[in-house]
Amino acid sequence: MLIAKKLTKIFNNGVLALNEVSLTVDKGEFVFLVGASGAGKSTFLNLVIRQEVPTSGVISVNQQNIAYLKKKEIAYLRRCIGVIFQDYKLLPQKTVYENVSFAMEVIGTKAKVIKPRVYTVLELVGLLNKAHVLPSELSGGQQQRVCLARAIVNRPLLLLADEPTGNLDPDTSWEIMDLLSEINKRGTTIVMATHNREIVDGLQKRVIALDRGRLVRDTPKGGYALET
Amino acid sequence: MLIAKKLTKIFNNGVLALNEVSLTVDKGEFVFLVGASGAGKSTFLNLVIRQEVPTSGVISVNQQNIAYLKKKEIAYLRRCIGVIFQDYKLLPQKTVYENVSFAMEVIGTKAKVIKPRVYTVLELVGLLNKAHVLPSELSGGQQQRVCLARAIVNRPLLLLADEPTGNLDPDTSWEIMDLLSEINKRGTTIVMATHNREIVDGLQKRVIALDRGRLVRDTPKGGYALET
Amino acid sequence: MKPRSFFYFLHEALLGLVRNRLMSLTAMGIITVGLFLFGLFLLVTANLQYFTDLAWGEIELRVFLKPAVTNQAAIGKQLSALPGVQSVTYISKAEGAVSLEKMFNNNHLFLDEENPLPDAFNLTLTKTADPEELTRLVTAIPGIDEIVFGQDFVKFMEIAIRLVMVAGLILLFLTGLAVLYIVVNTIQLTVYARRKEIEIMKLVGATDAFVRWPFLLEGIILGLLGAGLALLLLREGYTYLVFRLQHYRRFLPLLTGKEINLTLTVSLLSMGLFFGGFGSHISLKRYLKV
Amino acid sequence: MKPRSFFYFLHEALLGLVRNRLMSLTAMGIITVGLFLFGLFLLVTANLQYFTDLAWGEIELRVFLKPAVTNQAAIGKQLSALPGVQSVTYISKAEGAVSLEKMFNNNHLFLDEENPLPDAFNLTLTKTADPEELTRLVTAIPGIDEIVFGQDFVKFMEIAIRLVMVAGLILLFLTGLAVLYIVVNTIQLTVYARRKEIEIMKLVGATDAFVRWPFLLEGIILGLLGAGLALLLLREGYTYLVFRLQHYRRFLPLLTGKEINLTLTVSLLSMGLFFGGFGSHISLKRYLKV
Ligand SMILES: Nc1ncnc2c1ncn2[C@@H]1O[C@H](COP(=O)(O)OP(=O)(O)OP(=O)(O)O)[C@@H](O)[C@H]1O
Ligand SMILES: Nc1ncnc2c1ncn2[C@@H]1O[C@H](COP(=O)(O)OP(=O)(O)OP(=O)(O)O)[C@@H](O)[C@H]1O
Ligand SMILES: [Mg+2]
Ligand SMILES: [Mg+2]
Repeated sequence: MLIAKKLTKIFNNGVLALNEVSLTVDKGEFVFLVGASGAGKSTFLNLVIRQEVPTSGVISVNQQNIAYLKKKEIAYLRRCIGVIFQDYKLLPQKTVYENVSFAMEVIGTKAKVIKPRVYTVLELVGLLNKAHVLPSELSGGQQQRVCLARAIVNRPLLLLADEPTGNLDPDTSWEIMDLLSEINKRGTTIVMATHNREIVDGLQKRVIALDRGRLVRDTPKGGYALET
Repeated sequence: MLIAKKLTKIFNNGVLALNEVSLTVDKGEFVFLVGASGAGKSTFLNLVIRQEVPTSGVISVNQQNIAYLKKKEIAYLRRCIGVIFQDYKLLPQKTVYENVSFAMEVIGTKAKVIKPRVYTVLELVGLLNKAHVLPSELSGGQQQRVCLARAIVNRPLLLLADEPTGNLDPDTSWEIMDLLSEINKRGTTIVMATHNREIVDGLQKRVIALDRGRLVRDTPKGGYALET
Repeated sequence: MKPRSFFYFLHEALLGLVRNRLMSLTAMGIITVGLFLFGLFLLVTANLQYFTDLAWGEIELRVFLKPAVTNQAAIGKQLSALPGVQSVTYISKAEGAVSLEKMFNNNHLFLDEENPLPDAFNLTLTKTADPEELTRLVTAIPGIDEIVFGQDFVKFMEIAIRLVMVAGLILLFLTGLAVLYIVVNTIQLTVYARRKEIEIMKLVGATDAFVRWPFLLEGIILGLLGAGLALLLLREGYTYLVFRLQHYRRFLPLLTGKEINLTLTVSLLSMGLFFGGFGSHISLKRYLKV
Repeated sequence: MKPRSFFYFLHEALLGLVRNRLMSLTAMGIITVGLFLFGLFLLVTANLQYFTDLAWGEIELRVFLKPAVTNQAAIGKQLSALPGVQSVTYISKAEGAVSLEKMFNNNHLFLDEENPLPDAFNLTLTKTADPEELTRLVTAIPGIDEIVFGQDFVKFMEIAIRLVMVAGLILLFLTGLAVLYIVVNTIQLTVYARRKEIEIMKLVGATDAFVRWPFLLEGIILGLLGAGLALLLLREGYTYLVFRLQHYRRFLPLLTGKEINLTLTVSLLSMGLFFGGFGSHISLKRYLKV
């Protein structure tokens, strides 16, 4: 599903954000990506959706090397990946409903399919009563859940979640994790960057740890920190 | 230091975000504000800095009722409060250094005082090497720490922290908490909205819990959830 | 683009305009004012053209014949055939005397048998006439004694008219360019203010076309609305002006009627449409590179 | 504002311009073009004024005396004293005949003793002259037979000149208003795009003045830079034009020299300064209400 080989990213300002990271994520896996602040987690996810281009190394999604994509192909790549952005990236002038439906309009979904699906997803994340307000009228955690709703509404093959519980209380976080597990069980591959020790330790899934851009650990069933 | 009496906030769209909340925070206290996503924590903090005006009830900071302030007085109020915003609110066109020094320029600090102090604070939050990059070139956790640096650089009387560890890994989070405790010991009153159960449970400070806008718990030394 | 898509894009465009109404109104205002200015100068230029057309008809060359000449009719034909000559009028010596006497307040100047004036022709010119060349050709005709300007200011008028026409067109062209620049860049500013949105749309998997169309339509709508408003102001204003100045019609012939209205409408609306669309197009190019 | 503060604000303003250079350049371009247009019309209007001033000197009234009159000198004095009369030239019947003969190609028209022309005066007018009133006054002088326009186009000229002057000034005024609108609103768009920044600054405890000054200076700098650039283009372009057209100087007297340069410089720079500052001022008002 997702293969990185010696993936390196050096930003224009000289920062080495990823340093020869190699990893393989199979279809249907659920992977936690952990590491200190600034370790390179978001950068890795940004490379997967081609928001950034790698400095060197290979990254391929679904057997396709995404280093050489035409503009149109980039759009198609992004359509089969759902992303919960660390900073949400909601369209400020669109309501919650419109933000979610936009992702479906983009792929040309029929109008009559859109409405029920959007409401279903908003219900899943507990925001049915906020459907018609603007993001600026939401609390931090609510915005985060809108972003989640948008990410899953198209039932993507791959779901990238960047700190999806950062602004959620423990109870809501667990609800969201149950939702993600459910989605994972239905076949969606999930890569989730997180700092939430409770969740990582609780679920005992595969954990990949980054440290200053280097892959330092890849445990099939592990906790947030190395067992001590 | 901070007194709220029957504080109620109803937003223009009819949302009841705070419902007759009464509480008193004394000088030098360290208070955790907890509650589910959308409970009204950020709204409470926004009322304290008069980013929002209360619908009814009284809120006073430092013996001053802030319902009736002139524009200039609002600025002065904000100068003695440091805020870590949930969405950081960094100036996108200013470097990390400039974002922090801006808070000092605002209160008219002498030029030669500014430089060393800004660097000291950036060192405290571990971002000395990022001083001259723009916020857009930072990771989520780094941006959060810049916001923290800006909030404490003027040594405010009152520090409001809205989810200051939401994008930080546990180790960095604890470092930040140590920093906040240190600042608190030097006399700064701190009100911190958080979802971080580990931290709240670990520190055993005063905990105020909100639930759908209502104050439902105020424990002098407690954990994140009610002891069960 | 499927039919449903067009309405979707139009809907998005209208939503965009309404949700960013402050910016939209500001941009529309700028476009209105820019196109108003252009339309104003279009009206002025068109009227100057009209005015100089009329003035051109007043320019006359007077050609005097040698006293001995008898084949006046043949010479008249020759003159008519020259390039740049619009009409030829024969003025006999008697008629010449009458008009001269009129000029001097009807004092009886000459006894009939003593009339010293030569026979003459009055020539009016076409707009494309080249007076120097014409003088050469006319004097080459046998029987022509001398050619003079029928009125003192013919030379002056000729240059003034040419000048006004050329200068008017150049000014109009420059104004058009300036308005193009202003409209395009105003639209650019509105797109610039929303570049983050464009970035987000692309990150969610929107193709360039999907992002572009609503913005393009927004630009076009802004341009057309601005143009429409400018048009309205100009037409009402101009009609009012013509009405107010109707007493001076003799000295100040103003263009009225359908033709000028049509020119104005077509040029402003097409400028609004084209500039607005072009403005969004080129600024989108920059921000679509995400 | 303390001295250090001014430099701080200036520094912030310059930083703001540089960090938002795309937007700043776009805005500056719009301002340049707007002011260029204004300057262009200022030049055209100034030259029209100059041109009509010259043309005015060409207007002559010819006043014929009754045949019996002998006190020519006294009448001349009376005429000179009339309001709106610039100069008076006596033209005896002999001189009249000579000039008439010249007009008709030096054919000898009259025998001296038979000259039927009356004595006359040529009057040139000042700019403030009112021809109707003047006609009334002149004909009231005893000994005056009739007053005619010395040249056919005097009436035409008089109206044309008035018209050109008034229309030119109105157009210039409208252009000025339009440019004001465009500049102010362009600045508004730049402030609009940065309203979030203003909000953040205020949340960190900045007073209105503290937020306002850098933006105000930015607006002023943008306005001045735009004006400066427009000025440069206009002055170079105009100098070049005058140079290219120098052969037509006889027919096309163009203003040159310090005075017009000064007018242009002062008006453009002050407009850039004022409009730029005003633009930021009013848009800041809106966003400072946080
Ligand atoms: N656009 C950019 N330009 C330059 N440097 C960048 C950019 N984005 C990130 N960086 C740097 O790259 C490094 C890795 O950043 P990244 O966002 O991947 O960290 P992260 O693991 O997501 O951290 P966090 O947990 O704080 O979100 C950081 O040092 C950051 O400062
Ligand atoms: N500007 C606003 N306009 C309208 N409603 C708002 C606005 N801001 C917040 N709300 C609503 O008020 C309620 C409380 O929001 P608040 O931001 O205070 O929650 P919170 O406790 O900070 O939540 P979180 O932990 O998710 O940040 C929410 O239901 C939210 O949707
Ligand atoms: Mg990150
Ligand atoms: Mg909040």
